[in-house]
Order: sequence, then C-alpha cells, then structure tokens
Amino acid sequence: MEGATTWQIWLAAIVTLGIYSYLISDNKLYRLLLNVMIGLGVGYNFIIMWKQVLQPLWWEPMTRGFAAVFNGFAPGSAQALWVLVGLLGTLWYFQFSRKYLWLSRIVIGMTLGAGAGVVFKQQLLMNMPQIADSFRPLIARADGTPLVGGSAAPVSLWMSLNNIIFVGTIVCVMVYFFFSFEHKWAPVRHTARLGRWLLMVSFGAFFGNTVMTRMAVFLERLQFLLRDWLRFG
Amino acid sequence: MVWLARLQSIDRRWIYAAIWVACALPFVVNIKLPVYVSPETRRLYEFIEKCPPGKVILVDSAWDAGSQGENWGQVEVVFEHLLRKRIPFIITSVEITPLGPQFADQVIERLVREKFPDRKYGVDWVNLGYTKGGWQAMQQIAKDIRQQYKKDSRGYSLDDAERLPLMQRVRNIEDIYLIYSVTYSPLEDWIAFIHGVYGTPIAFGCAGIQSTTYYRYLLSGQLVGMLVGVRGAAEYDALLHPDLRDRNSLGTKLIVPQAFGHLVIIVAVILGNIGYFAARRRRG
Amino acid sequence: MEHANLQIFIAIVLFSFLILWKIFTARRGKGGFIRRIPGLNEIDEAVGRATEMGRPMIFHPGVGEVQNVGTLAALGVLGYVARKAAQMGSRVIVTTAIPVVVPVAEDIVKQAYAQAGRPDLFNAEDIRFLAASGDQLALATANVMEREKTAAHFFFGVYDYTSLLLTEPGQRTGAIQIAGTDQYFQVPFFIASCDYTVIGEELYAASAYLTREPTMLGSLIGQDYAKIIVLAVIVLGALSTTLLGSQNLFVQLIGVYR
Amino acid sequence: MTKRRVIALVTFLAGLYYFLEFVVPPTIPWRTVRGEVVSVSPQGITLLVNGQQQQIPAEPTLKVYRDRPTGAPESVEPEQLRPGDQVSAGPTTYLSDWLTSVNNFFIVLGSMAWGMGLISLAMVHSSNIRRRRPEWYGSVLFFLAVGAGMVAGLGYGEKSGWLKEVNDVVFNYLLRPMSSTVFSLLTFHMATASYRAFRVKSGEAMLMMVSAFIVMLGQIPIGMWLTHGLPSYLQLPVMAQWILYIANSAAVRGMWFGMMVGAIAVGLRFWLSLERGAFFDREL
Repeated sequence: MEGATTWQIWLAAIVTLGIYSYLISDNKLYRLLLNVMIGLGVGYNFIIMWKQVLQPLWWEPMTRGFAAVFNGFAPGSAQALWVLVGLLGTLWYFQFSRKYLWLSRIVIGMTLGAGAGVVFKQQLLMNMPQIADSFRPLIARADGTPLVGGSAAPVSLWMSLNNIIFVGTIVCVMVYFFFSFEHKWAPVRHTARLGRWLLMVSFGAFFGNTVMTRMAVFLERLQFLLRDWLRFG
Repeated sequence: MVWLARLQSIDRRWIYAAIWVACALPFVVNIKLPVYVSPETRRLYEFIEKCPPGKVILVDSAWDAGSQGENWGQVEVVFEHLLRKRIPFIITSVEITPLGPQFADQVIERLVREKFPDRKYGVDWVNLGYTKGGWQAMQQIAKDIRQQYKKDSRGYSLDDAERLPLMQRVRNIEDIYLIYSVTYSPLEDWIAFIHGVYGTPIAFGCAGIQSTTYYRYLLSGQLVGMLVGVRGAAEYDALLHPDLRDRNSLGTKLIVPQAFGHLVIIVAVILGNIGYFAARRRRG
Repeated sequence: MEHANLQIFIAIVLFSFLILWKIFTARRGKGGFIRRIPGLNEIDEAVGRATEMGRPMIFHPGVGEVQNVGTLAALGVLGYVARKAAQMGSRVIVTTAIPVVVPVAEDIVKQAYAQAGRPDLFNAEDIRFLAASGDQLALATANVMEREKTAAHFFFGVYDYTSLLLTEPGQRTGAIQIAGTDQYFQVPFFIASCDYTVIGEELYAASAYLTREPTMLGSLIGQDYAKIIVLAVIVLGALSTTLLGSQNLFVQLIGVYR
Repeated sequence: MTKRRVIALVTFLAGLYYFLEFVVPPTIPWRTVRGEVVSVSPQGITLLVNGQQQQIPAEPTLKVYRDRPTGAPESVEPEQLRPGDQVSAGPTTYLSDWLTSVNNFFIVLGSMAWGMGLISLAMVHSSNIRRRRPEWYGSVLFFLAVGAGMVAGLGYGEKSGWLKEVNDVVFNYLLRPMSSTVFSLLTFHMATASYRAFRVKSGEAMLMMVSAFIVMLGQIPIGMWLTHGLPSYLQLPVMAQWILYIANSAAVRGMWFGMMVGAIAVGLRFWLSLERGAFFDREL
C-alpha cells in the first residue's frame, strides 16, 4: 500500500470493514458492496480481455486484412477471413435464447471437443512420468544399484521402508477404488480396508493445507487493517 | 461438566470475535521467528542460482486478490532474487485472471523503488500482460512467442528493439530457462504440454490447499521446485537474507500470524470435541 | 514427447478399446458387475433410524449444475434413498439452489414413492428451491433442519467450501449424516463432520450400481480394467526394479519419460 | 434430429484434429531417415545412417527434426543444420504444420465468449430493476460499477493522466480489498465449523485429525521450535515433510491414476457424443 495517500487507505479500509459487517449479520451494506465488487470486476475484465487478447489477436489482424483487400487484394488480405471466426464467435451468445440454443451448442461442442481430443496427450504426458517414478526398489541398496548383481553396498533400511510404504500405498489406494469385482477374497478386502485408512492420512494433509490457505487470506486483510491503516505494531 | 457441554451452543459471533483477537496478537507483538527451509523451496532457490547467462525466466503471474495472501509473497521473493542476480524475466498471465500482470507490476514497482533503482523495464524485465487459451496458448508460446503476444502490457510492439531490447532475444521455448507459474492452483497443463513435450523445467507457486496434489510432481522431477503458501515465501526469503532482520517480504510478515492461525484452529477442534464428548457422556 | 511414441500409442488404443467395449456391451443389456459399496449399507441404516424416530430426512444433491457428472450420480442415489424411505413410509425433503434440479428431483422422488406403492405419501412441497447462492442455501437448509426436526441428512454430489456450512447445523441436532462427493478437496470436511463419507469415484460406482444406467455402468467397468492394467504395470515395475535395477528390460519396455 | 448430429460431428472433428496431431508422427514413418548430418547443400542433406552416407533430396515437402539436448525433436530448416547434429528427415504428414493456425482459431473462438459473464449478470440485474424486486437499487449500483470498472480498465497501461488515477484507485483501493475480503469470509466459515462441526467420532476421523495436526504444526515456525530438541525423525517439520512427500504423494497418485482413466473416459464419451442422461437427452 506504499505510495498511497491517506484517503485511499481509508477507502480500502472502509470497504473491507463494510464487507466484514456480514460477520455481524447479513446486511444491506454487505450486499451492496458485493454488487459493486462484481460489477467492477466484470467491467474491468471486459476491457482488459479486449485490449490484451481480442484486439491484438483478432481485431487488428482482421482490419489489416480488410485494408489489404481494399487496396486491390494486396498480400495479407487473407487475414480478412478472421471476420468468419468473429461470426462463429457470436454463436456463444445464443446460449441466452431458448429457440436457438442449439446454435450455441455448436461452438461449445467445438471448444470442448478440442479439449476431449487432446485428453490422451494431456493425461498420459502428465501421468507416464508418475508411473515411471513409481517403479521403486522395495529392497534398496544405499547406492541404488540392483539387488541381484549390484554393488556390495549395504541395503538401506530407511530407503527400503519408504519405498515399500510408497508402492504399498499406491496399490492399496487403487484397490480401494476397484468396483468391477466383489471384495470377497480376504487379501483384497484387507488391502481395500488398509487403502481407506491410508487415504485418511492423505486427507489429513488436505485438511491441514486447507487451513493454511484459509488463514492466509484473512491474515493478509488483518495485516492491512492493523499495519497499513491503523499503523499498529 | 455442564458448562463444557454449554460451550457447544455459543453464538457464532463469539467465535468470530475470538478469531479476530487471537490472530491480531502476533501483529501487536511484532516477533520474527526462524523458519525450517523445506526441500521444495531450496530446490527452486538453487535452480535459479544456477541460471546460465543469456537465458530468460517466464513468470506466469496468474493470481489476483483472492489468493494474494500467499501468492504476493511468492512472486515478491523470486522477483527480488531475479533482480538481484540480473536474470531477465518475462511476466504474463495465461487463462486464469486478467488481473495477474497488474499485480506483478505492483510487486516489481515496490522492489525497484526500494532495492534495485537501476533496473530498467524492457532490459531486466518485460510484462506481456494477459493472454487466453490455456494449453493451446502454451503450445503457441513454445513454438513462437510472437504468435501469442503482439504487444506488451504497455502497448509497445515486441519487435521494438529500442524499448524492449530483452524481447529481441526471446523467440520460443528454447530461450526460456524456467517457467514459474504462480496462482491459487497452477495449471497442470504446463507440465503436460511444456515439460512433457520440450523438457523445459517448471516450478509452481501455489496456495497451500493445492500443494497437496503437486508434491508427487516434485518426486518425479516434473517440477524443479515449489513455493507452498505463506511458508514458501518466508522460507525463500530466509534463503535470500540469512540475517533475520533483513527479511521483509509478505511471507515473512505473515508466517508468525499464520502460526497463530493454525493454533487457533487446532484449539477450536480440540475444545469442540471436549465439549461434544462431555455433553454425550452427560446424556450417555 | 510432442508425438505419441509406441508405448503411449498402445496405451491409448488399449484404454479406448476397454472403455468403449464395455459401454457398448452395457448398452446391449449385458451390463456387467458392479459391487455394492459399503456406503449403501450406511444409507439403509440412516433411513431406518430416521423412520424409527418418526422424523423426516433431508437429501441435498450438491451445488453442481444438473449436467455435471457428480450431480447426475447424486440424483441416482436420491432415487435409492427415496425408494427406501417410501418402503418405510417416511418423508424425504430435497433442498437445492439449482432451478433445473427441482423438476428432475420431483420426478425421481414421485416415481420412487409410486414404485413402493405409496403415491399418497409424496407431496411436491418437499422438493424445495431454497436460495440463489451457496451461502444462503446452507443457512436456509439449516432452518429446515431445525423446523422439520430431521433425523438423517444425505449430502451427495458436487460441493465447494459451503460443505462446512451444511454439516454444521446437522451436527448440533444430532442427526445421522452421510455424505458422498467426487470433490477430493471437500472429502476431509465431510469425514470430520459426518458419520460416513463416500469418497470420490465411489459416488459414481454407487449411482451405477443403483441406476444400472448403461453408459455410466459400462464406462466405470472399462475404467476399472484400465486401472487394473496401470496397477499391474506399477507392481511389475517395482518388483523388476527391486531385483534387476532401474534400467531392466521391463522398465525399458514401458519407456522412460524424464 | 439433424441438430444433434451436426453438434456431434463438429465436436468429433474438433477433437479428431488434435487426436491425430498427437498420434500421427510429423513425417511419414516408413520414409523417414534418421542419422547424423555430414554436410548440407541447397540440393539436399547427406546423412551418416549406420555407417554409410545417404543423400536426402531437398523437396518442398521435406521436414527436418533435430534432437535438442533434452532429447525433444525440434523442427528446423535444412540451412540451420550443422555437421554432427542428430536429425530425422522425411516427407511431412501436414498435420503438425497446421497446429499453430488451428490453435490460433480456437484461442480466438474461445475468447469471443468473453462477454457472456457480463451479459448473464446484466440480464439478472436488469430484470431486478424492471420488476422492482427488493433491493433493486443494488442492481443499479451494479451497472454503475460495471461502467466504473470499464473506465478503470482503459487506464491500465496508461503512463499518466486521469485515466491512470481512476485505474489506480479502482484496482488498488476497491477491487483488491473487496475481493480479498470476500474470500477471507471463508476463514470464518472454517473456524466455526472447526469448533462446532468437526467431531472425531470414528477411528478414521481420528487418524485424519492426527495427520492434519502434524501437517499444520510442521509447516509453521512454532512447530520447529516445539520439537527442535527431539531426534530428527521425531521433529514436527520432518514428520510433516514425510507425510506430504511419501504418504500423501502415494495416496494422491493412487487417486489421480483413477482420475486419469476417468478423465480419458469422460473425454472419449464427450468426443464421441456417447453421453446419456438428463442434460443431453433434452430435446434440442
């Protein structure tokens, strides 16, 4: 908040406390400020999206294309074809009409269809290194050479234990999420049961890290109110 | 035991008041504590230390006010490191929020004004502004950055050698040493479409909540480092400034209050359970 | 790699074949087997207890849009809960903030009561569109819990941070609460505040088991086979790395993806 | 019915391009030669292919890929080749040549939807005003705010002048405090729930809470200070790192391999329009 004059700091503080009034009770001031926030955000994003995405990537190439077309199909007039993409883009807005809703489904289908087509590349490139990294030696020598025919380095108990727990957890968790056969066979049932317990440790990490994020947001606001506004501490 | 059970039905506003007071304490008692530097923070620090001359770092600053408590500090410490070592960097924001680049401007303006007055826009850093397209935009940036960006956020053309000399030697993914994506939940598409295809190192600066699902990428080497929440920024600040007194990033300012915040939640859960089991035994 | 190598090409063909084969066999009626997840027994118990106490139940189908796969699965579970409640003659109140969900839920609950031979028990007011936003919905649901003295609460479907607000009032009224969501980030909060939680893909399995809807059923079984292959690769990889080191033949076959 | 078939066809074709671009190699495999560059001339390239030299004629359809240090192939022009480069050359399959323009098309098409959010909100608020619903003046305020937001947006990138002032005030002293404060309301939801809703009633909840407390305490300075006396493997930060790196990463991998297969199934069903269910069967 450096370089801010006092009235600007007061404006930010008033707005912050105005929204915090919701904690006392859901009130009119809070709902009004919410409307202002949503309006400012939508208006601001609308202009930035135009200035930094649509203007340089669509509007300017198209106008340059038409300029080239008008002085006798000079080179680069192919850029005028961008106007077709503009027309196609208007189909998004038929989402609001009941009668022509299906037109908007064409553009939605194209966009999500492209995403669906690339899902193999996306998922496999993300997960193949994970699968390769899960090949961990369950009985690991300290220097990583193989058990059979490796160096004479001693087996590292800590690394072996970690790898056993690591690969074991992956196996148990995946067995827990198998649905196409009955968990009658005892080892499978126990593995799935252990899988659910191991999931609890992971969900503990999810819980702890969620607390970290939720607290950080409020503490930053508190830091603004106490340090920048009230000049405290 | 009766009053313990009655603790159950305290009005919600008393709990809010308790949180305000408990979290305000560390701001009143302004103490700085040493932090334990975690491996993912150290690996990012050492990776940036080893940046060869002539290479550029792409910072995907795709965060806004919703996660500034964590992300502000995460970009602040890395920008300070880059400005200190004069490693040129490019700022952008892919897909998530158009406000990202302007927040990055705020962070740099303060750093340049206070610590690195001689660094110049266009030479040490360039802000290309927001762009849209997710994984498609990433593929374009990798093949030829001028496909995706025609101008920078201040309206200068990328081929304007006089105002943006740095951009003259950035063509495609070959010139980028590291991509550092900072937001509430960085897009995993960076890992699939950039690291998976070109092998370019990727680092994340993410909110604590999302880091839980990203640790596995550190194990498989798909991420070379990660700053997790407020502590990531505080730990990186500790690596930048061995002396406790010199640290003043937002991460360092918030790490002690963060500790109080965690204690508040732990106490709340424990108290809640004591009250619950007391009430049940009375009814039981 | 920019383009698929041989191993990835085989993986694509294998996964696609398994999923599509199972979907089309399910469509032709030969569905295939899905096990009954333990969560369904917990639902039976909860409905039983609510009926014993003679008090109604609440089913909350989440905050997701109706075409979201998580919401579709939740509506599958709603059908089961409504059928169980109808057989035992007790009321199910459905609360939602999604306008489109109201007619769909009404239709499901009416059908359930009709199938159980108790069409008289069904009244349309129990399917309630309470509020426009997530926060107000949670507060409004809390009022319903206190006013109607509900004894069992079911939270199934897609949830965001408002999951905390929904389970909190239920905890105080002492109702038995069962939750199920595919949002892994909300599962910890349901585990901490509910009696039993159906985790992630179990929600889809529950719905496929109950509704026998061919596409979801077939897809789930095909996905299971694909997951079995992935698990087998990991186990073989780990064992071969243990014995023959990290560059053994099997690992070479899978290919290194550094 | 043809409407549904048109949508299904368009969806399939959009996906088909990207699917083929990934699966089909850039050059025709059986006519692609792989070797080390001996010499380059306008007529063609001579390659050393396992021992003997082979002459590749320079046709317009010839595509040359040089291996990068990271092993990822990079498309280069024949003139850029240096003797000793590892290269594969062959007639192009055209698919990868169009990737840049197809990406451009989808990026711009996707960006066209940027007005949807504004229009849907405007419709809701204008109906509030028309029907004089309670607190309809809030909707008037909404429209004023949209105008102010637009004017402020114009100010971004301005060097000076009143537009920059408006941008500065709206961005730093309205948008930033308001949206971060709204997000911080979640903190209070969680805090009250921690006290009133989280009950350790089962063994599973107990295990989750213990793991949560270790992860929370292990990532703050107080955790380090509390257990710095104990042997290293019992120190809170070390235990938290173990949970995050080993136990949590493995469990997340187990879950996310399932999600990988799930995403592939959802992608396939959508790409081939196999979806059934309430939404897709609705008569168009």
